[in-house]
Amino acid sequence: MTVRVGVVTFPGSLDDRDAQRAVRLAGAEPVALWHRDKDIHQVDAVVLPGGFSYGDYLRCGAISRFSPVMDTVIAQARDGMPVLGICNGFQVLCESHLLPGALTRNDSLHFVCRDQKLRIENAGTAWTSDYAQDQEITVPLKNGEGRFVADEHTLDALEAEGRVVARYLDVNPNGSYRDIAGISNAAGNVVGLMPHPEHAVEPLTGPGTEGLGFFTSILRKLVNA
Amino acid sequence: MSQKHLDTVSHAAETPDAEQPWAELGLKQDEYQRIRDILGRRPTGAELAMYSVMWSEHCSYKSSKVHLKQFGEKAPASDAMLVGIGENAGVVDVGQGYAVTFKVESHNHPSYIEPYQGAATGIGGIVRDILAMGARPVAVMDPLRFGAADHPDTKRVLPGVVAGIGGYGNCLGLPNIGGEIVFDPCYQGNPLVNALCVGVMKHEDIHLAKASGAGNQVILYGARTGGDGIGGVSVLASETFSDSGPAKRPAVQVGDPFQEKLLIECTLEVFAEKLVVGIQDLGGAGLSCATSELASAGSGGMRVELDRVPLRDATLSPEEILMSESQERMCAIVEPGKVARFLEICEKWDVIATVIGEVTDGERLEIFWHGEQVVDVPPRTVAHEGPTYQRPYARPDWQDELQADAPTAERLKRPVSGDELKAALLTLAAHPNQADKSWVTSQYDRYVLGNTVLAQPEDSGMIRIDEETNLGVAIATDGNGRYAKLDPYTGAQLALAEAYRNVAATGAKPLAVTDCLNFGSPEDPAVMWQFAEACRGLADACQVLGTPVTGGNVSLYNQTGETAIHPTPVVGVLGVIDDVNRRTPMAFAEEGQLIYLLGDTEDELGGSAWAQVAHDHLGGLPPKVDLERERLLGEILIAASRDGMIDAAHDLSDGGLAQALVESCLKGGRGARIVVPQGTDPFVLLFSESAGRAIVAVPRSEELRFTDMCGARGLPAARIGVVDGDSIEIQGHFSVALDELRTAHLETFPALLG
Amino acid sequence: MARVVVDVMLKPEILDPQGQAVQRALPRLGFAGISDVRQGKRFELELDGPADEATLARIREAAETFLANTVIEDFTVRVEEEAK
Amino acid sequence: MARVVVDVMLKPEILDPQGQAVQRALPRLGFAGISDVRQGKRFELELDGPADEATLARIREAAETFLANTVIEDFTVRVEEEAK
Ligand SMILES: Nc1ncnc2c1ncn2[C@@H]1O[C@H](COP(=O)(O)OP(=O)(O)O)[C@@H](O)[C@H]1O
Ligand SMILES: [Mg+2]
Repeated sequence: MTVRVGVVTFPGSLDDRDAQRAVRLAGAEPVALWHRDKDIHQVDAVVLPGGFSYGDYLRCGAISRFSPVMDTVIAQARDGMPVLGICNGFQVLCESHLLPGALTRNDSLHFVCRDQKLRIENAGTAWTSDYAQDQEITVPLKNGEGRFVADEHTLDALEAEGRVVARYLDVNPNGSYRDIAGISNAAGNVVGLMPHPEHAVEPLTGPGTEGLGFFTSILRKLVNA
Repeated sequence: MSQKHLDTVSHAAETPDAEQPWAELGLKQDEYQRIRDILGRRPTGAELAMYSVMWSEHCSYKSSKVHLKQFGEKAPASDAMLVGIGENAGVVDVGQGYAVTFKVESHNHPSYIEPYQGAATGIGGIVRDILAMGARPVAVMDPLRFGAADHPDTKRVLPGVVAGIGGYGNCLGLPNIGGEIVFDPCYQGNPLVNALCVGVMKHEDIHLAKASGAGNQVILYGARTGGDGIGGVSVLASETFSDSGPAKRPAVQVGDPFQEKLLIECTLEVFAEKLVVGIQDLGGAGLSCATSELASAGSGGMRVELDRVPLRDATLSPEEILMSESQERMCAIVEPGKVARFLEICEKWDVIATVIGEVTDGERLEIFWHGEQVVDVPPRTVAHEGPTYQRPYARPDWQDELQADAPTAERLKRPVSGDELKAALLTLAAHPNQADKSWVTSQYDRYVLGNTVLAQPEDSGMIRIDEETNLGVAIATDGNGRYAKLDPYTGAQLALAEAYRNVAATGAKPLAVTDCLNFGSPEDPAVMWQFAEACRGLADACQVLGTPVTGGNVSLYNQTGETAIHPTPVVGVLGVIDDVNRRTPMAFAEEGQLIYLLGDTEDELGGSAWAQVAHDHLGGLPPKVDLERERLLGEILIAASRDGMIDAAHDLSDGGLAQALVESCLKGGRGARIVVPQGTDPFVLLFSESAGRAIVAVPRSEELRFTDMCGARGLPAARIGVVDGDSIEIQGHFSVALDELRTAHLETFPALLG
Repeated sequence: MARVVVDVMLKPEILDPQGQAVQRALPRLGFAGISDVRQGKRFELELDGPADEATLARIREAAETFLANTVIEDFTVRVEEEAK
Repeated sequence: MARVVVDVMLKPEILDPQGQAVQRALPRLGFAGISDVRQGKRFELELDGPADEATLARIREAAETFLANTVIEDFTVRVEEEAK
């Protein structure tokens, strides 16, 4: 069976082609999805890619969240379809309330692009099962508004329920509360991640290939399902 | 203003003596007279607006044209050149059916007034130029010059410029793969913000800016037109700042990178469906430029209904609409049968598109405002036949004195002891010009698009353009205003030589050149001489290296009062590499590899970084240029990369061998043990800036093959050491730990800028 | 043809790095005596019609669902004086 | 312990891409009747002392030189009602 993974293009999406490439390198079939279409063509999973959808105007992800495609994505995510939001995609997921918290301006007030070390703290989600628990990986990070914030109660709950999927190691690049780089919903099918695993899938163009695991994880999950 | 009496063509004919603000618009008396002669009457207000912006220095190249001609006349024959100077950007054949277009432009004056928006719109403008050729933009670079690093105004200008370049480029999704950051007090009131963009297309996708085919429709698409930047780029970049700032202060333009991203995607889709006959971006001089250039380059005339232009501000007059430099707009010529599809694609991308006119079989550019004619001109006289000046130039009287002031050992005290040499190396590595630039470059996305093979800090940026075959291109930009001040002819050649060497060092074969010529006021004969010399030097050198100039940009009037910046030709070289897997990085990564110094080192410290850092000295002659040697060095570096003989290479330039070792060692996290060859002065070895040199790391298994090749080709290659340990050790003189070096090198920018 | 202003500020418990950066810079620029700075957003909405209660209710809803992210932000809606 | 508010808005002739993006989105979300949206910044300054004329003059200067970029932005300074 070929696994079909949809990658949504919003106006201003930038890493959509890169996410498609990562899906392809992982062995799945990337399917381009368009923000104006409610139809997501029976894909098995969806990636919301990085970029500056709607220029990041108002707030990152705030305008995209209301696009027709998101109506379908939100509904199916609630029914268990795996969804990965990377960077801008993570912001869309928070604005959609599929994930708690919000992503705000980096504490440095600068955009930051760097190779970032992470620890995978939950290898049980749909998107991380190919990693070992607590595996350390390096993938690029690039954002201007990547500081994850939530109230104390939410943060405690995320930690208690094992929903912190990845944490920054060595350097907290944006001031995220509790060094949080990525989280999941309670069911583990929806994951939001600030760093960019799709830019660490080829040794030639990234810091390594340690990001590929996100895309192979979903493949394995869907094939085994 | 629109309520005012409309100055129509017939009204102009009836009122020959009406007063007109030609001087305020920057025209000279004789230029105004010439417009009257061309038209056989006084121009209308709208015509005057068009001529004044199009005949400005920025748009007409009236002072520089006579010198730029050489780039065409002396151009080396090159099979690679598909489109040359005169179009929005040159196009180069890189094989496998691919073509690459690239160009560097300046946005100096706007970036001084409003650093963020000035720099941001600089990126926006050059990206549209590349797009207008039919190419998908794939990367940007940003050669920058600022005043003294510790000057308070630098703390205003630099962070704003960097945030603007990042803000716009990141939001467009274009990786930033290189650039330059140089500080010198001469740029205090005139920072240089040059921006380069490179784009990729298939040969058959090349588009040109011309309007032909009577009946074809003129479509304006992109942002609405507003009152911002009226005459901004053109007028602003065509005058000198007085001490109190610019005399005219036109509204600043604000960029909308999101709109530009939509414009890119929409334009590429329109190209893919072959819906476009001709296309032009709107940059300096806005609609005046786009309509007159399209009509001038095409076969017929053009008729435009100006009142159809979508406005952001309903009160704009026809003159203002013609002069507005609102960003993120393009103008396309489309056959009538394809208009509907064109508009559909624009709608898909939420891009406003409006038919504003059509190509006629006449010979005039005619513009109407609510049915009344406000412009009736021969388009060539606006776009391509503006005034040209043979400005007087003369070698300045201080040039001899400057060149006589050579940095000899008698004149400038040189470090001798091991401790002195070590201190000199550390000071140099920590000086803002040589220090680590990641405070700046970490604000730029270098990963987006997933094809970045090399990015800063490397000798050149490298982009993969075909995922199947691994075909790639490399680009480097270089320029050294200090060298050019000492000798503009040689300085321009050194800029080319350095960029050429940087491209070759990464394993790519240099093919073509773009240049941005940043100078002071052309009305000063000394500056004009610098300009003439630099053009002559660059054109001559391109001939020898076989790399034609494909396009570029001139920025004049970079001066405050009587004081001009150092003449600063910035040269970009584009190279091709068949397999990006074969690229050569600059990091020393493998313990035990042998370090070879290629080329000859002489006592050449005129204009050097050492003279600047240690003695704040600028005098003497710049290093000599030997272009045949550059070419040979390049061939060796490319062959060694292709055949796997070297694992690292780094060109030697400012700061000489010392700085090159610092960079290669820190990048790879490995030390080096260096033996100063018998009879060599360690100071000269470390700090001379002789051109035509590089260091390479050779695996021991390849040593014989590599030295045989150098020997057979006659390139001096000296084994000077080995990659080893965690310090740089100059045996018998000093040793400096990488940690100490790293601290010195990395902490400068954070300390200056927070 | 009224103008309605929506002010959006980060909730007090959310760190405001922009406001802090301003606050830190002010004394360096010679402006003392400012104990706290918060930076937020101001939206000016020009209405086609009057700012009646029904319209304001709809604008409050737009602010709640769209102009502000109430996970981290508070907002206020007010009609701006014409005189201004 | 007064609070002073500085509102900073882009000058009318300057393009406001953020405001435009909001304006375009509002009808899609079902909020009609809004003819123009401009987005600016709001700074809330908490003073150590009272908002007397001398203090306000200094704040106006800070706004002029620092909080606003007067090349492209206008600003207003006002003391916020305690009641609010
Ligand atoms: N220094 C230069 N070297 C080579 N070509 C140049 C130089 N300056 C300008 N040109 C060429 O002159 C032409 C007109 O330049 P310009 O008006 O800046 O183009 P555009 O309006 O597309 O930016 C272009 O083809 C440009 O490449
Ligand atoms: Mg152009």
